[in-house]
Amino acid sequence: MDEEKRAVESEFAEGDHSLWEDNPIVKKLREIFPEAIISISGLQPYPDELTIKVKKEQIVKVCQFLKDDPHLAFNYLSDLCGVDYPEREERFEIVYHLYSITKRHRLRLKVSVKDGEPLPSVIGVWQTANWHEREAYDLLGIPFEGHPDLRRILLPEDWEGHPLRKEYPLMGYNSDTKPD
Amino acid sequence: MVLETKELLLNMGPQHPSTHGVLRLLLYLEGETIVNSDPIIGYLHRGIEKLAEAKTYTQFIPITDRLDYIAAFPNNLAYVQTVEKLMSLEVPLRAQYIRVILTELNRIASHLVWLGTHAMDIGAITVFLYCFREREIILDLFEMVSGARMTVNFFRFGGVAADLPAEFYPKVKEFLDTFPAKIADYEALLTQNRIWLARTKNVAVISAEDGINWGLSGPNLRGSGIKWDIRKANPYAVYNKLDFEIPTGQMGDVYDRYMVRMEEMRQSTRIVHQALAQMPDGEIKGKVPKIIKPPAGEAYSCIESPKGELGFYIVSDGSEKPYRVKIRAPSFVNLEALPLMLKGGLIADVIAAIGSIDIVLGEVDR
Amino acid sequence: MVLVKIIIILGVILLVVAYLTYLERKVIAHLQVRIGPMRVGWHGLLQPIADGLKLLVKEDIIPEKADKWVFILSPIICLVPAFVVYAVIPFSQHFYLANINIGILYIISISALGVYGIVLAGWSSNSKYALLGGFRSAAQMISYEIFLGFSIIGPLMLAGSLNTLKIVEAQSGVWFIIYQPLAFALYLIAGIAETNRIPFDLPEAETELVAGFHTEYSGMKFAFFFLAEYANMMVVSSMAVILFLGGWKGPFLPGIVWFAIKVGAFLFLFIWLRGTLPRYRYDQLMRIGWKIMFPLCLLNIALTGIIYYLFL
Amino acid sequence: MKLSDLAKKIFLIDIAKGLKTTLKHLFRKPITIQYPKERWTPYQRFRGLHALKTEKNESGEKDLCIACGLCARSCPSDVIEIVTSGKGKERKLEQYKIDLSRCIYCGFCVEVCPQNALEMTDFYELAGYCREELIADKVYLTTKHLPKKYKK
Repeated sequence: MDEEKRAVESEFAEGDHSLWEDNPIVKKLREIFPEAIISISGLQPYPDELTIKVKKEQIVKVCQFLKDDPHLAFNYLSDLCGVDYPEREERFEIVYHLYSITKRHRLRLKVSVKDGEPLPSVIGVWQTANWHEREAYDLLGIPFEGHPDLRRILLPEDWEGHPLRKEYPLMGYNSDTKPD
Repeated sequence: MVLETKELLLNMGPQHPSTHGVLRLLLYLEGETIVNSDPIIGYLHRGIEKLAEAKTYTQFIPITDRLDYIAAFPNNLAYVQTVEKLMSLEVPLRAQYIRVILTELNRIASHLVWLGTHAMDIGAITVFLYCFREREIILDLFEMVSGARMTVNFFRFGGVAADLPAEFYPKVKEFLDTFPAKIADYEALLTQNRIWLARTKNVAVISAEDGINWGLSGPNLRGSGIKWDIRKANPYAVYNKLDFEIPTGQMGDVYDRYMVRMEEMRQSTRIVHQALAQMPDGEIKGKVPKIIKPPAGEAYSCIESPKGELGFYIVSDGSEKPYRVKIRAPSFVNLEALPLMLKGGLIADVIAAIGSIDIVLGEVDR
Repeated sequence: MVLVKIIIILGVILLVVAYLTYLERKVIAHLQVRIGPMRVGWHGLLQPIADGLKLLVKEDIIPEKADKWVFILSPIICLVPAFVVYAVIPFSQHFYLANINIGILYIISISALGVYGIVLAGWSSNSKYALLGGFRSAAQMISYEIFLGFSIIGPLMLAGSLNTLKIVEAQSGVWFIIYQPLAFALYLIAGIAETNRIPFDLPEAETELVAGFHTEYSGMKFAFFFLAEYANMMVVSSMAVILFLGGWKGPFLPGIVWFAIKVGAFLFLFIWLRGTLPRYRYDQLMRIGWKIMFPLCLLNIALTGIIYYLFL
Repeated sequence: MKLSDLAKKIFLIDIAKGLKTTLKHLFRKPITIQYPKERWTPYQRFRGLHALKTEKNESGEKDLCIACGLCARSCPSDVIEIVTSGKGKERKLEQYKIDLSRCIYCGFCVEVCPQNALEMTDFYELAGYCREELIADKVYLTTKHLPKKYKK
C-alpha cells in the first residue's frame, strides 16, 4: 500500500511543463502573475487539458483576471470540485474547470489547501460557484471564506462526516451492512 | 391600527405533483407572489461519486445510467469518452455513428418527457400522453439495441457493446418519417394557444448575462440567446460531419426555452437521418486492453446532453478503480438559477419555471 | 306526487353525475389514444359504482388542527345548493318540480351559495395549499358570478320573464343563440369558470396547489365536492340549454330526450375542453373577467336594448 | 396587429385548432396494451431473469458453468455468490446464487462468461413476497426461468 501511495504521489505531483509553455494562456498568466503559478501540467495532446496550479491566496485574483481579460474571457465556470489526497500535507485539491463561451477554450485551475484551512470563495467572479462550493463543503469539508450561505447541500444538516474523504467508509459510519 | 403582516412560508415538495421528483422548494410568499425561494435538494442522493471510487472503470458504466435516468445514452457517452481520453483509445467510425444515433434518439426521448410533463404542469394533460406514445417507440428501439429500455448500459470503452440489429433500421426510419407530423400535433395544441402563450411568455425570464454567470447550459442558455452547443463548439464523436442548426431564443423566458427544445427535436431527427445514411461498415470496438487500467492522470470531457453540459472529471491513480470521479451534472447547475427566475412571479409560474429548466433529480442529487 | 318527483329527479341526477365521471374518463382517454377504465364490468361500466363504494368505506380523516365542525359542514354546504337548483329546471314541458316566476334568479342565487362551502373548506383545513385554493376560489367565483349574471340579461330581455318555462316558450320560433351569440359565448366562459373546470380550474389546480381547497379531504367528504362539481356542470349546461338552445324543444323526439341531448352536448364540450387546453394563471383569469368579459357583457346588454327598442 | 390576427383572436382560432387535434385523435385506435391480458414480447436482446445453461451428455444434465467466478467479479452490485468444490480441473459448481432484489440487470455477467453458460431470458415478472424469495439459486436459475403463462 505504501509503495502504491508513493507512486501516486510522484505521478500526481508534477506533469511535463515544457510542452505547455507555448500555450498563449500560460504565457499571458506567466506575464501577469509570475509568482502565483506553482506548476503547469495536463494530458497531452489535448489542448483543453491544460492544468495550472496556483497559490490559494491568489485564486480569486487569477480567476477575476481570467474572466475579465478580453483575450482569455473565461466567462463560464463549468465545474468546481475537490479531490482528497490524504497522504499529502495540503490534502485537498480544489479543481476549477473554466470555459470561455466566446473563445471556446478550456482551462483547469487547481489550488491546494490543508484540512480545515479556509479557501477564498469565487462567488464574486461566477455566481454559479455557490452550489459547487456548498457541495465541496458538504462532501469534503472544505470551508470557503466569503461564501454567503455555506451549509450542507446534498446531505442532511445533521450528517456526520464528509463522505468523499478517503477515510470515510463506503457504507457509512453507522451502517450495519458489511462493505463489499 | 397597524396590522402586522408576515410572509407565508410554503413548503413545496419533496412530494408534490410538479416538482419533477423529489425537489423541495421553500417559497416565501406575499399573497401568491414569490418574495424568495430556496431549493432544497439531496432527497435522491445515492453517493454515486463515492460509489465510483469502489467500482472498477467498467463496473461504473451501468451506474452512470442512473444519473439522468431518462437519458442514459448521453451519460454513458460522457463517461466512456472521458476514460477513452484518459487512455488515448481509438474508437472505430462505425461505433461513433452508432453512438451519435442513439444519443440523438435519446435527446428526442428526453425532450418528449420534458414536453409532456411541462405541458401537464401547465394543465394540458393530453400532450403528455401524445409525447409518451412517441417516446415508447424510441424506448422500444433502445430495448431492441441494448436489451433495456432506460438503463441501457450499452457503450463500452473503445466502442459499443454490440452492433445495431438488422430490424433496427426499418423501425427507426419509420419513426423518423412519422415524427415530424407528431411534432406538428404538439404544436397545434400549444405553440399558438393563447393560454399557453399567456402562461409562458415573459415568465421566469433570465438574461444571457445572468445565464452565463449562473452557469446555465443547454437549451436553457440557448433560450436566452447564446448560440452555444458543445456539439458545434467543441465537436466530439462525429458531430463535425453532420449538418444541423442550433436554435436560439431571444427573451430567455419559458416560451423561448420551449421553442428551442421543439426545434432541437426536429434537428435531432435530421441528425439521425444523416448519421444513418453516412454510417460506414466496420468494427464496432477498437483495440482495448482486457483490464481497464488508465495511466495515472486526469481528464475532463463533456458532451451536450439533452439538459446541457454533462461533464466527467476523472482522476486516475493507475489502478483498476478511479481515484475520483466528479460529475458535472447540467441539471444541478441549472437548478441553481431557479430562485433568480422565480423572484416576483406567482405560484403558478413556479411550476412553469421548474418545467422549463428540465431538471432530473437523479442527476441533481447524484 | 311531489315527493316522488323529488326522489326521481334526485336519483336520476345522482346516477347521471356518477356516470358523468365515467364518461369524462372514457372520453378523455380516447382523446389521448388510451382506453380508460376497462376492468370493472363490461368496458368498465361499473367503475363509478366501484369508485363510490371505495370512497364510502375509505377512512375519513379530519386533520388534527382543522376546525372540525366547519370542516365537516363545508362539503355539505357545497353539495346541497348544487342539487337544490334542479327544482326549477324544466326537463320537459311537463316534467319539472316547481314553476316559480323568478326561476333564473333562484338558480343564480342558490348556486352562488356553493362558493361558501369551498371557501370554508379551504379555511377550515388549516393547510396552506387548501387556504390558497379557497382564496382563489372566492375571488374567482365572486367576479365570475357577476358577469355570469350580466351575460344572461340579453336573453332575459328577449324573453321578458325570469320564469324558466316562459323563457323556453319564448324560443318556440328561433333559439336565442341566433339573436344572442355574444351573450352565449360569454355565458359559456363564465359557466366554465363558475364550475372550476379547465382552463379555469384554479381553486384545484392539482399541479400547483396539489388539490387546492380539498387537499385535506378524503372519503365521502371528498366525494361530496366531487359530486357538487359535476352537478354544477349539469346546472350550467341546463341553464345554457334553457336560455339559448330552446330547452326541450325539438322535432320528432319527446322533449326530455331533446333536453338530454342538448345537455349532453354541453357536457361533452366541457370534457373536450379539459382534454385540450392548458390552465390560465390566477391573475390572468381575473384580468380576463373584469377587463374583457365584463365590458363585453355591458356592451351586449346595451346593444340588445337598443335593437329591441328600435325594431320590436 | 393585423386585421386577420385580430379576427383570429376574436374567433378563438388557436383554441379551435387544438380542439380539432384532440378530436382527430378521438377516432384513432388506442395504443394501450391491456397487461396482463395482452403482453409485450421483449426483443431478442432483452435483459430479464438470468438462466444457467446446461448441456446433455451420457451421464445426464451437466452444467456449462466451470465456476471460474468471472461473473461474480464483474458484477457492479456484487450479487453473485458461487460455491465450488474441488481444485484445478476437478473444480465443480456446487451452488450459484443471484440476489435478484439487488441485481441491476446490466448484463456484465453474461458478457464476461467464457463458456456462454449464463444468459438473460425475456422473463421479467420478478416479484416475491419476501426478500429471501428473490435470491435465485442454482435450481431456480436452471429450471424456473422459463416463461410461465400468467395465471389469474
